[in-house]
Amino acid sequence: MNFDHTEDRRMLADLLQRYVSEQYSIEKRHAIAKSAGGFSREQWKQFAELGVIGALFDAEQGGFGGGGFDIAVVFEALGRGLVLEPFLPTLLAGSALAQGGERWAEAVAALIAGDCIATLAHEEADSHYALQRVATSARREGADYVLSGRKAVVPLGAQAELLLVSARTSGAVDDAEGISLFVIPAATPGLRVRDYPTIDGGRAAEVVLEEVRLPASALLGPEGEGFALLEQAVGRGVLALCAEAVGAMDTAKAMTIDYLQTRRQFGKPIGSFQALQHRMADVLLEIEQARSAVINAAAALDAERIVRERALSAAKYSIGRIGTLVAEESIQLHGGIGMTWELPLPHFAKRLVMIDHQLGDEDHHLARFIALGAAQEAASAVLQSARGTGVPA
Amino acid sequence: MNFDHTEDRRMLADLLQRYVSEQYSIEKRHAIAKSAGGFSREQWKQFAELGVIGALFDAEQGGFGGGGFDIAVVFEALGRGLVLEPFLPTLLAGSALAQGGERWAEAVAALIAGDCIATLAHEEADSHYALQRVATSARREGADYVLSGRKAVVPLGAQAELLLVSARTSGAVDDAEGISLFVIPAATPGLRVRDYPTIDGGRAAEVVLEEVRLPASALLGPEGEGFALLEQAVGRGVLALCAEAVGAMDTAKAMTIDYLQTRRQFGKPIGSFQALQHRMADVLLEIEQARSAVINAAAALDAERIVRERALSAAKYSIGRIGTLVAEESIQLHGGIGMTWELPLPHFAKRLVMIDHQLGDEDHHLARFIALGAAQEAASAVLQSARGTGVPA
Amino acid sequence: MDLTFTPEEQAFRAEVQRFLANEVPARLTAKVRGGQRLTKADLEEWHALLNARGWLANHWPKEYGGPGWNAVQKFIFEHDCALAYAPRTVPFGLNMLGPVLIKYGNEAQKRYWLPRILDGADWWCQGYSEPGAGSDLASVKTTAVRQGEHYVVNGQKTWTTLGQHANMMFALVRTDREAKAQEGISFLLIDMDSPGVEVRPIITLDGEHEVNEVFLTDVKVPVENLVGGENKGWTCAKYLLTYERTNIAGVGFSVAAMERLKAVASRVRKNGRPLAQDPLFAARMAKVEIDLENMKTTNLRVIAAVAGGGVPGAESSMLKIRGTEIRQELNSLIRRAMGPYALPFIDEALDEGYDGERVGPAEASFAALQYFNNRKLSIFGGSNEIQKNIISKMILGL
Amino acid sequence: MDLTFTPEEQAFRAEVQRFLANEVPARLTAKVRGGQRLTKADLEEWHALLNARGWLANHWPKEYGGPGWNAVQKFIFEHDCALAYAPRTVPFGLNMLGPVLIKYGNEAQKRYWLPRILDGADWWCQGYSEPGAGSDLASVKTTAVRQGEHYVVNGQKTWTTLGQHANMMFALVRTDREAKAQEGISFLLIDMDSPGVEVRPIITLDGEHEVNEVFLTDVKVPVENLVGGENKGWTCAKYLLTYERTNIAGVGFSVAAMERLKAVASRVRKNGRPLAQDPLFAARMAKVEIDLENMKTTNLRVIAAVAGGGVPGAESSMLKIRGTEIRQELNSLIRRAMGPYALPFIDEALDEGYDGERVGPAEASFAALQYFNNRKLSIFGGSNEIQKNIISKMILGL
Repeated sequence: MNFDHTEDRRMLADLLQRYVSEQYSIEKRHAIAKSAGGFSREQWKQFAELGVIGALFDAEQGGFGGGGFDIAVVFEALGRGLVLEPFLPTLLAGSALAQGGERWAEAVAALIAGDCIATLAHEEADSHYALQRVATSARREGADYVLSGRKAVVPLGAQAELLLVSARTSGAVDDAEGISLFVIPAATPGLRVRDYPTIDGGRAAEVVLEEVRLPASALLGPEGEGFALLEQAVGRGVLALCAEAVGAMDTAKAMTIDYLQTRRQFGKPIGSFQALQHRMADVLLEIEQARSAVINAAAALDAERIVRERALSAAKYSIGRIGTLVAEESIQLHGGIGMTWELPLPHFAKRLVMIDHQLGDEDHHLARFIALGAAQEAASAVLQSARGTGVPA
Repeated sequence: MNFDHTEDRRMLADLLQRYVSEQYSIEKRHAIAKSAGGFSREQWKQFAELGVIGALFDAEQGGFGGGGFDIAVVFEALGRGLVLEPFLPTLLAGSALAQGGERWAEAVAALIAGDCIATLAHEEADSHYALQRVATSARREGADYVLSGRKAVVPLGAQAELLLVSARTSGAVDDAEGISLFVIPAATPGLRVRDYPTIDGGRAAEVVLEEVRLPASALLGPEGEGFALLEQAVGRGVLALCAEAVGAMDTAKAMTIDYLQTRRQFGKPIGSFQALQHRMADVLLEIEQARSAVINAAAALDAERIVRERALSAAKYSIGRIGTLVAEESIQLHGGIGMTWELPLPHFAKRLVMIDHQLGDEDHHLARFIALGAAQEAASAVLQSARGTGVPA
Repeated sequence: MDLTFTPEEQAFRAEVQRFLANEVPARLTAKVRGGQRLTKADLEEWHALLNARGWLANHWPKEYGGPGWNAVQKFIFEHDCALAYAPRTVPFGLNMLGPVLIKYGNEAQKRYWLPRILDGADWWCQGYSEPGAGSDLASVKTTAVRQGEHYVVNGQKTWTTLGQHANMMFALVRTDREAKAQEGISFLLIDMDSPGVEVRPIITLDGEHEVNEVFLTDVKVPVENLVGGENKGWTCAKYLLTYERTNIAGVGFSVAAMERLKAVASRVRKNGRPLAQDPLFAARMAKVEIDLENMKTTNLRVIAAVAGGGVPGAESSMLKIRGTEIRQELNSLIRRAMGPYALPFIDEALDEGYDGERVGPAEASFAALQYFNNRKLSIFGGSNEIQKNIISKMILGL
Repeated sequence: MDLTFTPEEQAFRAEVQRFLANEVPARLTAKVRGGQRLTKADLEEWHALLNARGWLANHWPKEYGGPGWNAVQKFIFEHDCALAYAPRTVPFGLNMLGPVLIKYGNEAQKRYWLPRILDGADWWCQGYSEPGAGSDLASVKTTAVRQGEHYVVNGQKTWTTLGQHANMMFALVRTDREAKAQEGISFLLIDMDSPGVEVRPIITLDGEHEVNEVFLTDVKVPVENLVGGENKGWTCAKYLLTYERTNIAGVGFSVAAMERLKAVASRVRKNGRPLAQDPLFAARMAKVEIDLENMKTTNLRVIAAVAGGGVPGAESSMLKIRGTEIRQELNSLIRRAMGPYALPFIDEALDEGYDGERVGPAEASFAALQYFNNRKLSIFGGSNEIQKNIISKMILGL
């Protein structure tokens, strides 16, 4: 057992943390959020040069990382500064593309170099986080595919040059089988995008596909077998969001402790009031549990499917619950001032709460953890009975 | 709207509260609990003479009360002193008997006079609170019924002279239809009873029915239609338990406040520590919510079925949650001393937690509240669409 | 004990509901329902409507223009207004200054200011909080020095809700710097158009401008604008704070939000079924519904006790705490029900007449916003922590 | 970062598991599994078994008879013992007095007492708490006055766990009445067979006799039984309290309880299906399972930090709080799973050899009992409130 990061990873984490804290002030973040695209291409290019994008991909894919703990340390550092640049969509789309074989190597290289923005357009209005629910259809017409449907709240859907879109080539709307993934350049006819800001300072879009005609080469992976690829990519995204949340929690925690120490009321620092102390102690304790949840998820990223997905759902559930707690308690412990735009704190709080609305919330992942557990038990019961060993009562 | 009790009811409540506080000390209670039968016949007779049993039945049934608020004030007063005498079994069995018509009037009169103990033997090992789950069977043989099965954790099952037993005359094990109620004297051949103490100081029994042969006259109400009677009787029992819990909470609260005021640590009363103050404030607030839940349930006792049962389930859920909270917090706020037998407090705590294990726990009643709500909405949707008025979106 | 309304109470309720159904412009209820911003004109329109009916100052005695309602009537009115998505009234003149003037104002003050609250001639704002004071109201630093027939006021007020619309402010000022804490404070009425008054917006975390800072520099206030006597302002302040508010639990708002939540959860789908049928979400909904059902009765019990001559003390703190917790939980659940659609934030959609493309369910435009905005409920108006201090003080006596 | 065990750690674990599978009498594990009472003889048997293997004092350095395990090994051992339903060890001699003697005892004391802890010659109990002191340990009132070669001890100790079995007690006594609080305290070893020692049982809320009061009246204690010097006892006391305990989170017990809970919930049925499939119960189970999975790693992180030279401070308070909360929640859920069968309380069923009729599921005989008994977890050993004070002190620096 070993809880230390490798030397390389620690250096990357330190570098990125220092960079974010020195170069990515909250004022800069506000300015970037208000800019036309909602993120800075220039900034993105700098992150690429620092090697931060490459850290999300392994050597075979043209990066120099790509492990669970690489994703974790990068996103934790980004979370500390509420970085707006498209790390999440790049990870989501890039992870899938990188699994697609040689044909997509160039596209992945462009992502890593910061020259191209890609995103994943998967969720739909009625899916409410259910990964296998895809109503968007892709029908074969000769050598082409024709896609129709609507994708909801696609991160940077209007800014991305490449959209990775899930569509159904067969099966019922809720089947895991029959989902295919397509790579669509933003300029493709029939693609309509409605861009809007998000409440946590980001950008997303509704993406409408009106008879979008694509060559067969747009298909990523085998037809109808996109779900596994999707699940793996989304799993990496889940880990990333969880780690980002822990970074944001750490910042919110530091700000709140600082406030409790310096703010005086009734003649004393408010941090001397025992009721507030005990609540802060709870917050600290929960953040450590959240940190452990991320470690568990990162460690399980290469494990067999059920173990991996259970750890991911456990983490996202933990982060959803604890992130909301940290957001609400740190605003409350700040009092009125915690409600003001001017303070950095509430922007961390908003991001923490909104992370629960990305890639599945607390309830979704708790239910999923239960379902995966039942599947696991059923499987091990079969195994045990085959081996002739019973579970002791 | 009026939140005052009638003069009669207030007098009864005052009388009983005074009686319990003066005549039913914790020492006396321990002695009664340790006695052979687990309650005092003499004491029971005194309660009868005070009119407390009669207050649970209406004039037509030979009592002089019987309303929701009568049950509530009586049981709240009993809860303040953890009274062990068989009010709950009497209410459960008596309510059903009293609905059975003239034929059972004499039995009900004997209950009210304190001359006879009756109980309800309904739950079974696998029912886990589900009211309609009855595996015990009653088959017709000529003019007789022959009952076979097992009943679980029957309050005072070994002490009662009359057992009201639910058994299935038709239908599947989970059907509400096909349940019949039988009145069985304790001495009936084939009835085997295993008596034991309960952790909160009471007594209960496993009741085994081995080919118990009964005349048709033992049937209470029409064959196969016992569920409605059962539900109504259990509903009254639920209200009673909820009110008892509020009484016990009030006592636990008073003891804990007293302890916080008098116990000193680090040179100050521990009630001056803000973290404990805030937790006590939460407890107080929850107890007021519990009290309101009981009022809501008492007020709904004569309402139409769904409204009534929803209010009852809402109350039992509230009491389950809050009773456990009050029990755990009052022990914790007392510290080590709260763990000792010698103190009255933990006995209130034990009773509060165990009330959640009688007639359906927190989870059971929350699920039931949801299911009843869905049924209510479905019904009102039908009604609304029949009237041509839609619910606004 | 009887939880149902008497025939008189039912008749009253029917009258209120008729008024709400027939006389409130659909334009206004649509804005409230849609979570859109209410303008100053909207709020003035609503005040005028209520005033025409004699229902505006429903807490005031009849002789000053109140309708003479009892506690139950006030509860019914506020409850049904919320359910009908009527706008809120602006409380600063009606519920705060009004009662203080009625109790502590002199005849001239009552005669001049009270009618102007009713007819909307004045828009009042509150000058209580100061930067760095928070819940410690008695630490007033703004000074008022008497110079002839005027006080000269210097200092800074903050969290001044809707101060951008106000032409008048009631303020706590320090008139005796030697006196300790609560002594030496006076209650002054300040004309916001006086030279030296500057209002600066505070933008809240949701990007909205609802509260303000007010800077007071050598502001001259006529001595006749002093209420309750020099250095006696703390009496007015306390009265204002503890002034019985039937609506402190916000039960009406919660009942409306609960209805909204149920409607949303039946409409939004997860795994092909309404979200209301998802076991975890259903449990969350049922828990808050039960808590609210209990709170309705707790609230009514407190009202009944007050009507019967009791004084709400710690009880009103309980109502404040649990009432705001319930409202916040309901906001949370509506936000949760949006799924990914909690994210979009389309500012223009919050203004009247927006005809752009809607994104997500109808509530998506405001669900997250209201959730964040209503974090204030447990902070403002005496934070829930302060309320717990009050409860323990009154019960533990420590 | 790597959460898996190294090959060496795996080999060690296999060795531990072999020992547990082959050498622990089934009689003992059956009692632990069945929630039955362990007698003094049972506990002595278990100690002797471990001692024979050299694993009894697993926190002690090798030179004093410890096995020389690192933190991970100790964790593995305690974890797998719990999972195997092995009995607990009695901590007073092993985990409390032992480390104090090793650090502060003189050579003669170490040579005499340490082997007697290992071979079971002495059964130690703790003389820390006093009536009315609770978590305020420094307010020791028991006095020890030097008279020639003895101290004469007078006073009262309480919460003395398993004191009824003990022949020796280590106690905090006040040797200087003039000195303030923590000064003037000494650490004494008292022979329980001395005249003037009286042990009276405290019966706990579950009717069990586990703790005691100990009355000390003119008890003569030889001066060589003083550890760490006169008036230096607080140093020993603090060391004992903060002594690194890998097992403060009780993760092993929780893992065993979680397995137990899953087994129960698959066996007990509600509405004809296993309770584990009831959505509300499943959610409760999953929540605590996830919390426990996180706690496992939090615990290991703290252990790793200590092994790497760090000092557990506020972290061990976090482990105590959340660890006990998780254990209590698991106890709650096993109790809940019993349904009405949580009520029966058949005292005889808790003794070895009971062959009466069982009532309800196998766990019914102890589920409620353990739930109530384990309310102590958040009270004893420094209440969770005291732990929160420590966390806030160390983090907020206030």
